[in-house]
Amino acid sequence: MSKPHVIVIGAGFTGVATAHDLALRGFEVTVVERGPIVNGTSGRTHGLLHCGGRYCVKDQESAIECIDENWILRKIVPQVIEPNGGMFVALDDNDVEYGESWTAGCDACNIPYERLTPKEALEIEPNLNPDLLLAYSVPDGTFDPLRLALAFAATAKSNGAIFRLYTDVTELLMDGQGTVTGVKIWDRSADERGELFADVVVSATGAWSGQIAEMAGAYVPIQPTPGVMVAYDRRLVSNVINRLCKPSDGDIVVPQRRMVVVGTTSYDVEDLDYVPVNEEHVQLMLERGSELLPTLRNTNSRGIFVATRPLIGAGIPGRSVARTFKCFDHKENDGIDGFVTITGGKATTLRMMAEKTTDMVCQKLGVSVECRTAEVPLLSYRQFYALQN
Amino acid sequence: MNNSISPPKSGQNTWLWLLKMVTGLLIVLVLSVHLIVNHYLPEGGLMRYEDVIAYFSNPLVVLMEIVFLVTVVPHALIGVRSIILDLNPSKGSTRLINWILALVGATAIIYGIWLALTVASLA
Amino acid sequence: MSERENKPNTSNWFMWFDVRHRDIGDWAFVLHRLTALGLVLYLGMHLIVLGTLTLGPDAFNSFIDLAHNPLFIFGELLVVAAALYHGLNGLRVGLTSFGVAIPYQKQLWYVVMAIAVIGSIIFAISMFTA
Amino acid sequence: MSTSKWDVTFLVYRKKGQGTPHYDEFTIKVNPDEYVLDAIERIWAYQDRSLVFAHACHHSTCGACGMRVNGVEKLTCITLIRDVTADGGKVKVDPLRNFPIISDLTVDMGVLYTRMDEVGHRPVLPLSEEPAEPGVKPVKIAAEGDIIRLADCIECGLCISACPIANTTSGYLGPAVLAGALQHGLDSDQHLFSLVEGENGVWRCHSAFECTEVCPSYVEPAGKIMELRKQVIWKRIFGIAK
Repeated sequence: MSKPHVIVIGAGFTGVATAHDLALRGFEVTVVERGPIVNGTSGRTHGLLHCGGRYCVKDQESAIECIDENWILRKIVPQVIEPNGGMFVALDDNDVEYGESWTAGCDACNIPYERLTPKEALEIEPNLNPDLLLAYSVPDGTFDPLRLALAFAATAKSNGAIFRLYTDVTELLMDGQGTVTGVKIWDRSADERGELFADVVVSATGAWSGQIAEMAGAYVPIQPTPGVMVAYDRRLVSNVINRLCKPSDGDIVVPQRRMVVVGTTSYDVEDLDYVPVNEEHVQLMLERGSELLPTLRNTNSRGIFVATRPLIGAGIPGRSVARTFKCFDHKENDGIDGFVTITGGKATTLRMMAEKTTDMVCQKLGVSVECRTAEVPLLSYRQFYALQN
Repeated sequence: MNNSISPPKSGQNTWLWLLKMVTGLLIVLVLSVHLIVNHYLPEGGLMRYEDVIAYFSNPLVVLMEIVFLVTVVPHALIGVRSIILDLNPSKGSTRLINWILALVGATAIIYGIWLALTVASLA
Repeated sequence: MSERENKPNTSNWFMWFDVRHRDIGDWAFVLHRLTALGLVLYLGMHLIVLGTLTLGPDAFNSFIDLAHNPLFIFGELLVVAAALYHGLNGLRVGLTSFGVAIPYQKQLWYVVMAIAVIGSIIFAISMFTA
Repeated sequence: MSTSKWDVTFLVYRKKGQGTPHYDEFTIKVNPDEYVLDAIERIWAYQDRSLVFAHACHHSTCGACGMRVNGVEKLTCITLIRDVTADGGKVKVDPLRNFPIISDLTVDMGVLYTRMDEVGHRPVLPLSEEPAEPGVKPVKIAAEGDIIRLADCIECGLCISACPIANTTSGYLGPAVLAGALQHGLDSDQHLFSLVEGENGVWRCHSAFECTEVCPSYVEPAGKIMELRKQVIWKRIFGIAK
């Protein structure tokens, strides 16, 4: 009996992690991606490996996902992670007050934290605003966005997954009875067109999942929400610095190599394929960032970029939407079989999103195999290029 | 792990490079002397046959010329080898090139020494 | 390592000498290589010409007469300039190869060029006025 | 900061499959404070959907978007348009040299990645080994030891593209890889020593310093190659690298 074939559209975080999980569970997998690995939102993340602290007050489901996955990723892919930790820093009375519900949230979500006096915090991070009132240390981290995805993709490849990069999906193939049977593709690197057939097509296209679903006449309630991030050219901190407050603009500073990245904002957008930088937000990053790190004003910006998060739930303003992910079997809502969409979520939860998606694919195809991605260490990300398809 | 890159024998590349550096330095010193002695001490620059023969009657001059010869020839040929290596020769042709260059070098040095001694004996 | 069918888009050897868009270190390298090739050529000719010494006075002196031609002297000047540059830049390469003055390799090259140019001018004057 | 827009013409290298390479011209309105990569992405979004180019992080941490901008190797995500042209000017964009071209502006960097693995370059390492601010002692968290950080080298391939030796010699390990080999030092591993000293190792470098010139990520490969040379010589003469 030949193995069931699954096409994954998109080689962002969710796509490569899903490809890895599917390949590990014995499926034949083809990933179709119109750009390189992490072409869209995934590549342009600030690289914060969340401990969940950011969500533990308002969105505990996401927070628990984050802390669980944080530990798993540290274990299976240490090659791309700066595991130094993070801090939540209170600068004013409002922050201190928020700290009470925050610690309660951390307790509820099983996020370990430790209270630091201003002196202790400044010893660890001398560039912090010296007027801070208190800080909590948490197990945040930083990851390299491209290499995180490459490690998943490399491992998927070693288990037989095929990656078709620079290949657009131009149409979904339907059998006329409401079942998706494959995709029409346009390989732009060779300028060739063709068709691929599959038992299930998984759309892992994040902010673009609404557009792909539309090709099948299906619907995904997706709210693409861009945010601006600015990379500054000095590594002012060793740990991730979060403002101890309700998630808002410019309240995260993520160290990475010799930089710090300050993020992020949130606005609306019409065309997903090119999102212009909102200039006011760039200024805002500097203002908000330098509240946490006053020396930020003495650094130069090195890169300014925009990423479009896929938030689930249409018509609700960005920040208040839950940051969790959702897997849609379009048979249930739209009567379209052979087609699954995974969207929402965060980079930190990529593995879990893949697990749930693969579970759904298994269930659709009547296959029963255990997920092992939480235990299997990933190959060197460099193997993605070394391995031939 | 990788068979396409073979381990070096006994540090051949390192010693060749060091030799190029040492001979290079020696050449800078000897060539300065060579140039000055050969062309600027005698009046009128270039020497005629008789001048050269007389000049070579000094054993120190013969020694200096021979030292110059045995430094400049290896330096030049190691340099030529590294340029040829940059042209991506196959393993086999690299070996052939090594032999040819060694042969050319030996010939040049033997010929040069013979020449210096012959000229010295003409005096 | 698997050999890739797709060939790297490397250039031909003459692209070594294409210094467009490149920086000082590359110019230094290109000049070093050009002068090296010139000097090797000269070294061979030099040895052969000196061989005429063994053929007696006439053979050698007729060559020396030829060598008083200004074009020939110009050729000799090129050799001197090449040797000056190659020697001085060789010292620069040697120094930086042993970890000395790597951050100042560009400044060192200016010094090399200055000495080489001034030296060549001095040689030119003395050769053409001799 | 927001200035008036510029009209800039991008001459973009194109190649599809076995087709003949050529240049396409795209004239677009840009903000001079945008990056070259932004312009390329917009050319793809609004003018030619067949354009193939690689990119990911847009802030110089991933190394995917290396190209030759007006002949010089750049990370296009941090190269301001203002710095490479003027209003009404042209910008020529080529793929990196010395790698196989996949299509248009994308090259196959597999060889570089494989070689980086071969010399055992660690993508994350203790801060004390690669201090973020040279000369500044890293802060240590008591009892937790060193801070771990992502290495400087982002494997962007710019140095390989700029290197005149790699230009003709595909076997040459190349600046990034040799610099990567220095992470361990030569005393650790005989295989590594063989690679570094071998036909395609440190002695192939001819000190053009182009690698250091184009390196966008503080690696300064040329200096590291020289350090390796010293270690090789030491090891050959005294039997120990340092």
